[in-house]
Amino acid sequence: MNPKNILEVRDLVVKFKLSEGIVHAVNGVSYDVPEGKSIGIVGESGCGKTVSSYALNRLLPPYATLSGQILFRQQDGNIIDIAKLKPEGREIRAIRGRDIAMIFQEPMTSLSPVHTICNQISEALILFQGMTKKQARNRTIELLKLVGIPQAERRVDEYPFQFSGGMRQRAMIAMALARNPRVLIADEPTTALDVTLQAQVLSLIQDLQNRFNLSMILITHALGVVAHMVETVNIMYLGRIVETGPTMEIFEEPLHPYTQGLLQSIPKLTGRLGERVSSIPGSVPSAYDIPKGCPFEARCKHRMEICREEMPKPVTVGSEHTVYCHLYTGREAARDAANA
Amino acid sequence: MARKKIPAPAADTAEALSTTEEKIFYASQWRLMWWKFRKHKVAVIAGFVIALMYLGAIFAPFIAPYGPTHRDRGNIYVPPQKIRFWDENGFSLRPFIHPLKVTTDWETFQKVYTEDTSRRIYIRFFVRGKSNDDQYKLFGLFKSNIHLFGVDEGYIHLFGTDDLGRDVFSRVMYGGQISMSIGLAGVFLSLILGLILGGISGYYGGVVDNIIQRLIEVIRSFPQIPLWMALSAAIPPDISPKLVYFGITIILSFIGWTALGRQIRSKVLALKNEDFIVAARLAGTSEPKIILTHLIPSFMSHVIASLTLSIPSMILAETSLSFLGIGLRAPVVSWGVMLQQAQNVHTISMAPWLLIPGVFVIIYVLAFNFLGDGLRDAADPYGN
Amino acid sequence: MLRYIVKRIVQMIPILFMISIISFIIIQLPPGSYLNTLIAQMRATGDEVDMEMIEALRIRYSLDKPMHIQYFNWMKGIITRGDFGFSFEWNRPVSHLIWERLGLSVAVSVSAMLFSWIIAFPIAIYSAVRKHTLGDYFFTFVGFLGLSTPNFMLALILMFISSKYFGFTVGGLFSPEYMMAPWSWARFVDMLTHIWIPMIVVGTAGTAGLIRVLRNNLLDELGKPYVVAARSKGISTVRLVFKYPVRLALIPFISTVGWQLPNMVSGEAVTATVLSLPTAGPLMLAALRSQDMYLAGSFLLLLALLTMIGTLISDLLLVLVDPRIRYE
Amino acid sequence: MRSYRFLPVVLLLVLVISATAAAYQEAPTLAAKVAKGELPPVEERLPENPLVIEPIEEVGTYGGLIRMAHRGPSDATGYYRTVREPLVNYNPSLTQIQPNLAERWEVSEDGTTITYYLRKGLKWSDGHPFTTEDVLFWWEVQNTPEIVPTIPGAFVRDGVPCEVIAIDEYTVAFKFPVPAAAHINWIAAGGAETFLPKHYLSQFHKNYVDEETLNQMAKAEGFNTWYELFMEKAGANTQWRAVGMPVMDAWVITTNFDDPILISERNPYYFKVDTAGNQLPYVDTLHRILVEDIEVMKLQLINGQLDYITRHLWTTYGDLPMYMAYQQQGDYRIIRTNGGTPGGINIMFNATYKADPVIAELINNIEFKKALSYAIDREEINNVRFSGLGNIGHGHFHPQHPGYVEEVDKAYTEYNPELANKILDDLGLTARDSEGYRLRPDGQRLTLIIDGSTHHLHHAAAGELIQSYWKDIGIRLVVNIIDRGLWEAKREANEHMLTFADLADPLIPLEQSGHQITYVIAPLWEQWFQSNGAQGEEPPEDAKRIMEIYTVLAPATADDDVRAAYVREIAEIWGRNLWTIGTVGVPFNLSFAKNNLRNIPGDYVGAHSHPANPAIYQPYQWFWK
Repeated sequence: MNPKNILEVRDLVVKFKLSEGIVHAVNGVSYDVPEGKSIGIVGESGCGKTVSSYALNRLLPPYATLSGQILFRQQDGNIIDIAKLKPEGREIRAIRGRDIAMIFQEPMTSLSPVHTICNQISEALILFQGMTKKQARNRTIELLKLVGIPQAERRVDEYPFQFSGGMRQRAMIAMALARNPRVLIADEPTTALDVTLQAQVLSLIQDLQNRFNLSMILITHALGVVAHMVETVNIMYLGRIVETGPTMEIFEEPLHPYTQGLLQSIPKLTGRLGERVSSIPGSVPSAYDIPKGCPFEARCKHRMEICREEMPKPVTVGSEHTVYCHLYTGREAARDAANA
Repeated sequence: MARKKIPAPAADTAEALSTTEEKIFYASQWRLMWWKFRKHKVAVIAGFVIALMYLGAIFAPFIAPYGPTHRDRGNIYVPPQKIRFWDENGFSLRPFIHPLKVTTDWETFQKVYTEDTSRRIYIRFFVRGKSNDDQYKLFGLFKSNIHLFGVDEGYIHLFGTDDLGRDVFSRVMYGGQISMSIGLAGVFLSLILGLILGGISGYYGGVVDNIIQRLIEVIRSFPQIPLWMALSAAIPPDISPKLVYFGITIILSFIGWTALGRQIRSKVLALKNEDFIVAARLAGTSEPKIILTHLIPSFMSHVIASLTLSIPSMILAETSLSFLGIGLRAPVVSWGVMLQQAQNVHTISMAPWLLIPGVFVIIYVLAFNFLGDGLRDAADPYGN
Repeated sequence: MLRYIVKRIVQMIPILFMISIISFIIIQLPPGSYLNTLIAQMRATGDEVDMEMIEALRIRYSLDKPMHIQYFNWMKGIITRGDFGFSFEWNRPVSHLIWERLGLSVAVSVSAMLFSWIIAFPIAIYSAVRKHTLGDYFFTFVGFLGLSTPNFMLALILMFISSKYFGFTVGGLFSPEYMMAPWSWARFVDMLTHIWIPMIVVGTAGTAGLIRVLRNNLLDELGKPYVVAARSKGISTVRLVFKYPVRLALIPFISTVGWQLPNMVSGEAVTATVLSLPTAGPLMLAALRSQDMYLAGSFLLLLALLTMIGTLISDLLLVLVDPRIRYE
Repeated sequence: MRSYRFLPVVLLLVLVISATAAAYQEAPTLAAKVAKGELPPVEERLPENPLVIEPIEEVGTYGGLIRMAHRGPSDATGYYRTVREPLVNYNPSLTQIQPNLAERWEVSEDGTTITYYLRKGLKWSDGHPFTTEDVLFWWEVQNTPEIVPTIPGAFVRDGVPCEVIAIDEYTVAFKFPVPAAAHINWIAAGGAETFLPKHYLSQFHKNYVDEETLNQMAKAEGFNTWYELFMEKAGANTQWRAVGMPVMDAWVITTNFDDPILISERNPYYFKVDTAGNQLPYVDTLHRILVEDIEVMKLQLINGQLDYITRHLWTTYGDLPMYMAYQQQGDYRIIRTNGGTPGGINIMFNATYKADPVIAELINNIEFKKALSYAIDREEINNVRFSGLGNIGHGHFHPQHPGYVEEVDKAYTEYNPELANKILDDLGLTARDSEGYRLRPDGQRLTLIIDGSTHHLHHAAAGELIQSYWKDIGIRLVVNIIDRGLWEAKREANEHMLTFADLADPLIPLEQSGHQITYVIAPLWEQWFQSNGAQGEEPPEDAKRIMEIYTVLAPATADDDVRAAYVREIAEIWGRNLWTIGTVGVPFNLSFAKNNLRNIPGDYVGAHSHPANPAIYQPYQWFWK
């Protein structure tokens, strides 16, 4: 394991066994999370990005099977393979919340509607940090202040439904941070929020990440969101990573046709009036039967014979930038072709 | 998270769906239901059991060796007879029974039936009935006296005989016809009442809604049994058993619709402001048409599931009514009536096989509950 | 909160009136009157039926007056004097007859309810958490079995078995030596040894429904994001299930508890008749049958009232359990 | 029972040794009270001339408890029929009228006046003397319309009530306007008169206390009027037994009829002794346990929880195999006692049916009814419903009755469907429909409707059998089983076509009022009789004659031979008209007693169909052995 990484995912495969068939949600995904840095996972709904992140905390339902490695460097330096732990065992529960915390995409439903904010945030503190009720409550108020909730002393005893959407997401963040985790997984933290709130919440997360030196995995379907927040981006499509690289490089030189499509679908302020925002034709095919060739083949503008038959091998362009596409197979000067 | 396992179309980036995909998408409401349902093995088995029972009821006169009123004169309280393939004389492919020897023990006033193991009476298939009592009209059309099985000599009583010497097996078969259709008929009527009143209540709201809701409240806060008693007293006493039967179903549905009515009301309330309904309304579609073509189909699967679950309570209610002496009455043959006649210490202690109709009630109710459970799970294909 | 309760109670009054009218009509709906029952009874026991006496009784019981006047007098008595009328068959003021029996009815119903809860809760939680396992199917099956067996049949069979194989005394809620005794600890304990048959019979009928409602609510809740969120905090499954989903799953359940009461009482009536329990059910059935109208009417009225109180209580509980309602 | 069994014997021995001088002995519980001075000695409690009871098996021992079952206040008759103490009484075999409260009696030459001579020194259960004052008070209550709406029919002749005259403290005469010698038979068999303690009840009666004061007393106890209070205190609706009211019975009730157990304790002033001079009763206490459901009673019986039971189970003949099978477990013996259902399953035709003229004509046609009778397989009914115990016949009267006529009873009762078919063909009912049912002259299917009640379980079963018998002769029978009250209402309204009879029907003993007979077979005749011809429909001569015998001729005579002749005449008239078709009846009741409960007469089957059972078997001399 690379000493600068806190988390390394190798060949992660997640399948769901359903009576209708086996759903191949994640098909051999590998990525690194460097200590104190943030990475992004970007893809459309259903591409497996959320599943792969749930796998890190073993939060998948019982009918999911998991293989590959999830190597995690613990506080004491020991490396543990999360993929090998019992799904509801003591070890993984100890990691959850303390080491790896999560922020969920729907603040409306991710908080219990019948318990107060105080109750929900302080629960883990009382249970695992050995705090008294009073201490936990003070800490909760502190956390709420930290995430920018006004009048925290009063609002701490309110119920989630008394909070606005943005405030709820802030409360979720406070809950995730309660035990000073080392890794923070933010699963589409802003999808459910108004556009105006999105920026606030994102900058809060970034601010906190910097302040506490968190390692972060930001999961989103919007490439624009990650632009300023993460150092590395992994583009996922149909359970696979199709392109990975430093954020700036990806934005400047997207290689994979899918990445290109994603980038073009971001509305630009600089664009001409009347210019249509382009979209990728077609939709994500069924995850029941995985094509043996390139997963994007069906929707790709540049599809070739070989795309259907063979899975493309990784092509590394530059030190960190890798793409999985037959367009670049064996070609050094791939970028010219892609930009054509 | 449940949503992840079946990828839905990515509406945010892909707007254009090909026509075939579209078909799959729309067909899938029922197809997904079927898939989900199939997964529920117990429900599938239950479905089979129910189908089998209804098949049995439809062909009851054929399956039953004797008519429901046919008496094996004098042979009262014969215990169930065992069908054998084997006795001391060896194996026989054709099943047989041993004839019964009857003696009356005048010490105890009890008839004692002993098997004469030295003789065999073979079971024959597709035999002619013993008497005119066994004649029937299949589907009310085809007159026949052919029965699935029977014996040439004497009688065969798979479930024994009752206090008058009637074959319990045959009566259970015939009784099923009435008992199992009362559930269906009652539920159907409840459905109509529930749809109309619940629909109106939810769709129009306001005063109408208030009145209907109060009505439901009054009906529901009233203990059921007196309601049954009063309503069944309202059935004129001299009418034919068929009409009494009809009356009973009306009574059961009169009380049974309230739960459904509430459910439909809340569904309609939730749906009536959905885009597609508003759109239809803006397009000038008439209100009854909106209700019929848009509203009802959109929650039909839920309604069917909850209906399935209410059929059992209908049949249980029928047995309770019969027990109280206010439901169907002898000489009508239904499971409830048969159980009512078996409701005494004498039966339990001396002739427990007369409780067999109760076993059928249990199986029927059990099967419907499992089926309903499966259907309800299936009605919500995106559910867990 | 207080205003809410007051408002609810005020709303109950017109419904109660409606129910009282319906009760009265219902009792009078069958042709004939109590006197026919009396005649039939006297004839069956070989007593003489003197038609003049019957006529005189008709006048004494005001059965010769039109129905609305009978109703009016009855209501007047209840409202002004708390007098529920007179039972023809028992020849006593109704209020002398009903209270102890209603109390025992409530005791049987409540214990049946508790019984079904005690059975249903663990099963429902187990079934929801261990969905589609053998255990789930087994317990669901057992639950449904209770639902599927007609109450009267189960009651008779249990009674027979308990007497034949265990030698328990049959009939009633007390052993003979405690039947007439004043309430005491020993009598209470004696009642407990008798109440179990009706408790099981009435309770099992409701258990399956309870299991199903609870299990489904629980399944709905278990799939919700807040459960995953809670798991992500490292909380153990047992604690998690009890703290979050069970609490939420209870909400729709509590809202139906009020409705369960009349069904329990109905179920109890049939069972109690079979078991010959000194509860309200058999008395009410007999009164309805013999058209002993003030007795029957009072029972119907009181049971309806009980139901409404049950609904009120369940609504209040709901407010306690679900803060969303409290703050509306 | 074990705990009670030996103690009394020991105590008795002690008593016998200590008081050998005394002529009479008493129960140890009472002796203890005497010793404490709470009770006067037994000699003072007994009348001058106590009634000496011949033991049925042997002189018994004191103590114990008899557990019976009942169904609450509506079943008060059952208690009355266990403890009643009339002026005179039948012996257990119903062959002889014996003294009871009255030492002797006289019937005047013309049969209009019956004079009873009461035992001197009789005392109420509180020790107050019982005299003709109390008889007069009872009569006064009978004549208080607020309490007793009409004077019981047995004391009325030709619409005129009898006079009750106290000749002296111990002599009372009943003076009727017409000869009424048979009144004494009525009293002995089970008549419903219970004398009332004037010294206790007069404080609640308006003739003795100001009505205002009484009404206030009533209000204080939750009643509206003084007479409601009186009725409560006198137990007017529970056969004149109420807590606190002194009685002449062997036991005194200490709890109410609607309590879980009706408990009665021994009456220390009871006026009977056994041949050894022991004051009766032997048994200390009676329990009547409130049981709502007959099936529970059966279960309690076979479970050994009841010591004696007859009422409610007495005609459950079909359950006999069960009773036999559980005799060991329940430790009881089965006794046949008087009564039963000689009428059994009996079909009554409404002679004044009006709704359908065609049917009305048919069911008044003797030949038609004969055909219906021939079509019934009575042997099968006997086997399946009565465990083969029954008697085949029309069951007009008890087979042991001196007036029983076998030819009439058995006429047209053999099973002969061919003959039945032939009769119907001869009547012209030859046309049949596709299902083989005969058609009426107007072309409709010939359908008869028979009513029965849910209360009488045998109605439905018998209905099904008869339905199938009549189907064989092409007649459709609809069996309409309805609630008992409704059933009665239909009969009252003359709406029934055919109906099943109650248990004791169709014909009741001469001792009872004849009005009930026509009431069921022809409500319009009954109206005619009741209104003296003003309403209803004039009955045929035969019906008038029956009514005359019941209401005028039979009550006038106590001569057994004459009465037997009347019975014969009634049976013949009845048989001639076939107003009812009988099938099978059982001429005795089933009674059950614990094996060690002794002195119960065994298997007494007499002629009288409805004596007070078990009072006639003298429960006061039953004892635990």
